[in-house]
Amino acid sequence: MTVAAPEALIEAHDLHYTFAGGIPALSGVDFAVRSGARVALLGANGAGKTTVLLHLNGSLKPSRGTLRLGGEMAGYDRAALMRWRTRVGLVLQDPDDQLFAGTVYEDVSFGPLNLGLPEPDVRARVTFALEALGIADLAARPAHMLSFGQKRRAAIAGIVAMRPQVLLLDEPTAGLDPHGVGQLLATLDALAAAGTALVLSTHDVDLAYGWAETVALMERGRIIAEGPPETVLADDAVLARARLRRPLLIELAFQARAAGLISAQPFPRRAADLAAWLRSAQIVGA
Amino acid sequence: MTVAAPEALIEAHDLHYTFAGGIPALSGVDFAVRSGARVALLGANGAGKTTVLLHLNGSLKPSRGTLRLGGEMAGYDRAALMRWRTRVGLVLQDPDDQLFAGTVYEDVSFGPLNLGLPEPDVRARVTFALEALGIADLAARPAHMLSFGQKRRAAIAGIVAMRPQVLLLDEPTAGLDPHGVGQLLATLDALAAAGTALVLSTHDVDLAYGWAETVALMERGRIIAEGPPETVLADDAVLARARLRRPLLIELAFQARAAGLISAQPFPRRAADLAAWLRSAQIVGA
Amino acid sequence: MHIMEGYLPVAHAVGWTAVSAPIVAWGGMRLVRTVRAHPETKMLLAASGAFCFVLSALKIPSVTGSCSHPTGTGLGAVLFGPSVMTVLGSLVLLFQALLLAHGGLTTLGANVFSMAIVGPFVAWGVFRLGQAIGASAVVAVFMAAALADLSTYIVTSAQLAVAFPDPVSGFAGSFVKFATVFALTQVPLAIIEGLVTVVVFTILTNY
Amino acid sequence: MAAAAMDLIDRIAQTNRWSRRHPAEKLMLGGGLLLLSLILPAIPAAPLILLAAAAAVLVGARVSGRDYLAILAAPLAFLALGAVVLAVSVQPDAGAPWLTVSTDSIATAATVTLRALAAVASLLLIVLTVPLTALLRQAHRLRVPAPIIEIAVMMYRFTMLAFGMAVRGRQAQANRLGYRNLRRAIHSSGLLAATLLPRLLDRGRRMEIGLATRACTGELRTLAPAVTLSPAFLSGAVALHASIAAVTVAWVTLVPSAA
Repeated sequence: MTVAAPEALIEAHDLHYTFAGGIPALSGVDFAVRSGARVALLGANGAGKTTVLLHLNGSLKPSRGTLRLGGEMAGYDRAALMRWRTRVGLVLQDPDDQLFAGTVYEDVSFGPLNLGLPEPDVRARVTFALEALGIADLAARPAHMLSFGQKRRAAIAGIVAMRPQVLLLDEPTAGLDPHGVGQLLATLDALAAAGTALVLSTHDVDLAYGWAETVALMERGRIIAEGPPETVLADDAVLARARLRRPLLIELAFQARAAGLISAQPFPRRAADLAAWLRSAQIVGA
Repeated sequence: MTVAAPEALIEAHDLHYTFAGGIPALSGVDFAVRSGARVALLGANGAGKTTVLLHLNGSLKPSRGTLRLGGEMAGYDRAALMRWRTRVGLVLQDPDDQLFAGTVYEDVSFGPLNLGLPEPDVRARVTFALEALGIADLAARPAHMLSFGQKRRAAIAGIVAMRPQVLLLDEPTAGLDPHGVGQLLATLDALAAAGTALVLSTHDVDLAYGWAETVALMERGRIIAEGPPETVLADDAVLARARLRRPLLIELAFQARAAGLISAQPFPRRAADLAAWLRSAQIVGA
Repeated sequence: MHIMEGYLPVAHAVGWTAVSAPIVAWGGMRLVRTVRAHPETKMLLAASGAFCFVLSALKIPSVTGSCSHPTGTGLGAVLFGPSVMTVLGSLVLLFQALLLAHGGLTTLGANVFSMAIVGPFVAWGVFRLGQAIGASAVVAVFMAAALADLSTYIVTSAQLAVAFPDPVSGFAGSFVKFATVFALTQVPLAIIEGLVTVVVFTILTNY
Repeated sequence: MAAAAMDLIDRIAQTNRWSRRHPAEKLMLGGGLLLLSLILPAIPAAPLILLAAAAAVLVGARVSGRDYLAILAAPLAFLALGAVVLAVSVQPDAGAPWLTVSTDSIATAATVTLRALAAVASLLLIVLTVPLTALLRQAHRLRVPAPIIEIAVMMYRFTMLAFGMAVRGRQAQANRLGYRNLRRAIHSSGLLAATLLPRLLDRGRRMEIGLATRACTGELRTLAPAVTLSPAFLSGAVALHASIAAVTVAWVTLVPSAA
């Protein structure tokens, strides 16, 4: 009995890209986003995360390699890019690079208007996006009167209003305090529950470990490991190559083992589960 | 036998400050920086950390309250501010705000030149600062060709070249990957060893816990708790008020206790010490 | 320093608007044509306009302590050309009126004439002339920026003198009065704007 | 620096009690008063207009009196200086020019100053109650081409970013004593400005990507929240204009010296 694997929403194969000045940015990236995905693209600064995201929504064109959308070869003409961006939304790292209009409401309306929707639909989508991000009360504010966290949400709302199947977020937790990160992750969970595939880039190993279903580890324009976080982020060799460290919870598990407490697999994913995990740990020595 | 406590380098008393439009930024901040200090000013976004730092080097003038430098009342005339800024250096959060056109070398020479030093002294200071920050090889690079982490170091070098007694750093680890954070902290340790008092602002509780000797917890323009990190950051009530969470290592210690492992005080400050701590922990139950 | 809201009699306000409008419209049409052909220039123009606004609002070390400020049009004209500057300069003046309550809406025409038309064209003319006679770029830029600044204030004084001739000595006497108060105090500032512009220009062309 | 004044005005415009009203209402009210201040005789119209405009801002829009006076300070300084210039005449005879004062010149100075004061109050009514972007949205009614309006909207956004960069950059330079004397200050100002332009152009290029990811078609069309025009507010404004005009006409007819 063979069941065909569900077609990937985006499938990148052997992407190469070189910056102006000849500096290589990507050298052979293979990456797929499937429906329901929760992927963390993890890597140090300069590893190529942003460049991958810009390829996944057609903002950059690879110098070599191919991109498929729902199985079809991606096109770069105006109409193809338009369809592409309706399906794949990208939230840039700095919200100030994305917010341009006089008020949050106007800004969020920009994408839906570009889709050519009639006014009532545009308004409905703006209302939906503002509520999804919890910023309905900020609709009339100009961008420069928002706090950093609010700007971030407004920028995401601008993309969510386009109802993409895939939402790409470049370092969405950068600059947010723990409370802000918590709020953002809750919002992302809600979007994931509503069926949006999520890819976020980050250099925060603890975040990737706690949030992602799949981690893709990047280094020097390549994806050097991909898989469940508890496997990828426990592999010291690849972590060292990527100039990253173990997540603290994995560190704890290793240290616990070193201390003579043999860990019960799997490692806990959240700090709150530690107690249970420690309790179930088999005690050796002591 | 009474020994006078050493005069604080900076002593702020009852600082009040209001932004344009009547929004209160500080409402009664008491804060002192002593020689050899390693203080983390910890708080969520918008708590008032940056505003405090701007007061500590005279960039903002409090609407109420006083500042003393080495026991003397701070003045705000041109000459007094000059002396103040030679003693207290401030590194702003965004390195792009403080790197000006030209090469790294030229930029770092900006401060010493403004001090009116003779050329050989300027060159000696630039060389010293570039080496202290480990960026001597980038001297001839224009600022816009640096990576984010390199920019951060160049910006700090620009202040270090002024040889301040106190170095204030606004969110110096923001945007740095784990490797970059490690490098930066090593640099700060070297500066502290050479006698520079350090104050850094952050919303990263794990960083503050691992690095600081004293933590000052800010919330809504006030310092709501101050003391050794293992005390302040284990106090759930003040953490909740400040909208922050426990450091992961403290969380672990609490969870270990909840799991039936009674923790040996004090909590470990670094992940690497976890094994030893777990080993010394008294096992109850099991 | 611009002519304040309500300072000019109706006829003058209308008159200066009538003089400025066609020139700005000409610059605007050229700009719209460029933007239609290359939509991406919109963003660069907006960024440049913001740059000019900030330049004009930067408090440069003030000698007189007056409400004078640099115009920034000299640098703008040399970098972006005078026809673009008529539009960007007009937008800067509109923003100054609406974000700083500096200048005014009914006096916009008069202020546009002095700051967004005369200033940029003087700067551009002086710069081209300097290049033609073989002056160094530094000298040409300095003269362009300083004279653009100064000419703006001389024109402003003339506009006020036309509106309020001296009861005794007429336009000439009034011009002397206004020029003394507004333009003369601007001389050191014009020189400073020239010097700052030279620094900016040198750096921008080197890196 | 002007940044503080701009910040204050912008903040008030965005947050005053009338900020959610339809821009056309406030434009009608303020613009009408501005027009009246120019065409009606300064006595008695100017004081009435000044009073009406100040009341609208302070009582209607609930702007704080302290902020209002702080914003009014700069125009007042200009007015005072201008009044002196207008009141004094230059007497070009007897070799060196002499300064004299006449009743005529004092009357001109008084009229011009009063009228300008009324006009500035009317301008402030618009400036302090209508956010700049809401005003720009109305510009298409004046047949301003869409690309120019879009550039202006973007320019507003960039201006706010640029002021932040300039303020922080200047602070960073001051931290390193960049303004200790005039020579260093000229150098530092030049450096600051030279750094600003490439940063802004860079920002523009990144914004270009940001807009492209939202399927930008070249135009920057947006939709504002729907606000309704209040007929009551509009008719109130017109009634106010009419009564100021009526009082002025009555005054001019009844008080012989006014003519």
